[in-house]
Amino acid sequence: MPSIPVELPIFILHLLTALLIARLRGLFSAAMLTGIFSLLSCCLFTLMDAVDVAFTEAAVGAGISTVLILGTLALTDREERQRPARALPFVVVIVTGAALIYGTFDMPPFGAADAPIHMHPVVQTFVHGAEHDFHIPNIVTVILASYRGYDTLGETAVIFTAGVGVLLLLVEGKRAGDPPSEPDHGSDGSDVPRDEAA
Amino acid sequence: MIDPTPMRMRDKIVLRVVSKLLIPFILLFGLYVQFHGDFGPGGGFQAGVIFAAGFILYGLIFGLDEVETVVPHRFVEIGSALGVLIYGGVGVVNMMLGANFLDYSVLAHDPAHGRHYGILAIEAGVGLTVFATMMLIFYAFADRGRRPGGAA
Amino acid sequence: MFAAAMAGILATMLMALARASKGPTVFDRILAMNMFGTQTVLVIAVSGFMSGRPEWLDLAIVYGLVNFIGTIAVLKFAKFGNLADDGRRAGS
Amino acid sequence: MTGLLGLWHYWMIIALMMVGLYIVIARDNLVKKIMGLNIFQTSVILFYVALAKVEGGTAPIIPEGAEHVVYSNPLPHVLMLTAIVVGVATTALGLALCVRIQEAYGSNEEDEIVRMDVEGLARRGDRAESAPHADDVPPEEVPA
Amino acid sequence: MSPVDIATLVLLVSGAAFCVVGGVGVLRMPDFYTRTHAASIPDTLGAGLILVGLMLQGGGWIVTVKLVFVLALLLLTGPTASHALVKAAHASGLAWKGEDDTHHTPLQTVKVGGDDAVDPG
Repeated sequence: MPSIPVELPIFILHLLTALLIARLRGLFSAAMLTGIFSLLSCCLFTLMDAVDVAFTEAAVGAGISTVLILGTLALTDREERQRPARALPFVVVIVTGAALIYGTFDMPPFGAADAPIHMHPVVQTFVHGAEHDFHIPNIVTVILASYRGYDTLGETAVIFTAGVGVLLLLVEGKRAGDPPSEPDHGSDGSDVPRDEAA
Repeated sequence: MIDPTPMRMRDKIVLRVVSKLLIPFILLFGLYVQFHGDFGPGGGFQAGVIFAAGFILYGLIFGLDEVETVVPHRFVEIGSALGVLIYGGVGVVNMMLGANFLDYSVLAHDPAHGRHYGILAIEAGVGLTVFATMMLIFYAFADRGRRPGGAA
Repeated sequence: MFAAAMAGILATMLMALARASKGPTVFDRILAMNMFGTQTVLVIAVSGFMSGRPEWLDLAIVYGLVNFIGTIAVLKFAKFGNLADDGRRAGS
Repeated sequence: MTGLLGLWHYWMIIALMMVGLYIVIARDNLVKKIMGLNIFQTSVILFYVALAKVEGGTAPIIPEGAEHVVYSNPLPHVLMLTAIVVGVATTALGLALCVRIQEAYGSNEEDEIVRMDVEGLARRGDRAESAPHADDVPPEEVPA
Repeated sequence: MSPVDIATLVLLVSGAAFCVVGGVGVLRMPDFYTRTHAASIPDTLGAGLILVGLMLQGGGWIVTVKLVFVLALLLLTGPTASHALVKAAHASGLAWKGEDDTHHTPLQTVKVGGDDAVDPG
């Protein structure tokens, strides 16, 4: 298995980063570590041949996610309260993990070409179709946009809905057509005029 | 909190020059990812996020007001809906041309070309929605952060 | 030869992570995060050559860009406490 | 038992998932919980991608002039690609909820919020002791 | 082994060595500013050597062009980020080792202790 020497250390680093996120009380540091975490998962995706997924995770996880968490921290508490460690979560986590690992014993080994997931004829249909019906090299794009087009339409709608949800939750009392004088700094005497750029 | 910091982000000349140099390339790279998604890794989802990241960098360095003049709130709000509309609209056009919903083969004389055009069109819709939604979310968080009393 | 480079890069990543864990100040963590991002770019570039299909260096470019944006965002937050503008209008 | 050792990728992923689960169930801070959910989500995505890997296969992008190339399964990649973007959108929604909760309660710690809710309910109960269906009144926001 | 391969080997190994040196520096240096100094070695020299080594291996002109882009990006953003970071740290009143930290005026807005501390100790 030539893939072990590369993936194992990255998995270990990944796990260490996750533990570090769990341990840190300061949310700002934890937010930075989520950036590292996401970069490491991109590495793993690339090593497991999922370049498109890695591409998305790199753009989304390390960039936008970090910015969003920081934007939230600007508006909320930046430090967790200190609390005594409780035993019950540990027990729950260990029992669940043991059950899941026991469940993997029935799985085919990693990378087996005859695993059930690769045996389904639909995969061959997609790969063959991308080559002969579409003449598009990127099979993932073909499946995303055409074979599973309904799914992607739904996902796009979900993104739009989430955006509307954020809009409803965070932006209030201002409509898109309003003049740019927000009510925020109308009465505020300490305000800086807009054309301060010079 | 503390009194205002004397040095603002945009006063840092190195940061300003480098990001001005970088941002056009980020946007160009976003377009490359959008339209090269058929041949390499990439597509609408990634391109939208990269585009948004470019504008977010601009907003981080030059301030929220500046980026709001470049990408107005209104554009972002309309754009995030328009992308979904483009996606669904391509499907409806296919139905009008006599094929199934989202079956692009009727968009051109050669079915393979029609499928290619269809994929490009819906990727554009996806990219627009993702870009606009990411900007919308960034605006929502950052805008609330600068309200007096909004910060904790 | 790629394996040797990869080993060095991974060792550097581990040390950067240790620095991010130790701190002690927030700037040390930002420094470690930035360095970690650069090493990730190198891992992607080298692993592309290791697997024999080096044409996906687009990924490495995205990593570089995103790492820079992340560092700037973190820095701005550390300095001003918000992401909106230059802290002039933040709650006083 | 080389068959079992071939599963270590999955075990690593499960360990990762458990770290995420621990953060979600053991921590009280809501933003931290969302970070835990992110870790959990990443581990699920990793699991799918690990399922798709074929030993000796290559990424599902057809190289020029390819004949008989083994590709990793592209279907889980498609599912996970959209899941990531949807995940960040829903994360943003969760974070927006955190912001509103902080503004309403002045705290982002779950146990404090629950305590305030219970106290608010109790106060309401005292005030409207004689009124029927006092419990049906939704808890109003309690000033910090 | 062709001469190109040998050149690649030398470049990759020396680049990785510089990365490791930078990593050790980041881990072992006594205070933040010296650590910044160490951290810029892998960002520029280490990454540069490794990427040039990969360029020699080739794989088509497009790969080489992309590697040049990656290198240019790293050379542009790495020092910029370091510069901004040090400026921010200095403006927030972070003392270097040996400086008596009585006269500097902290300006930071993030004032928390613990993991997010701006001042050590």
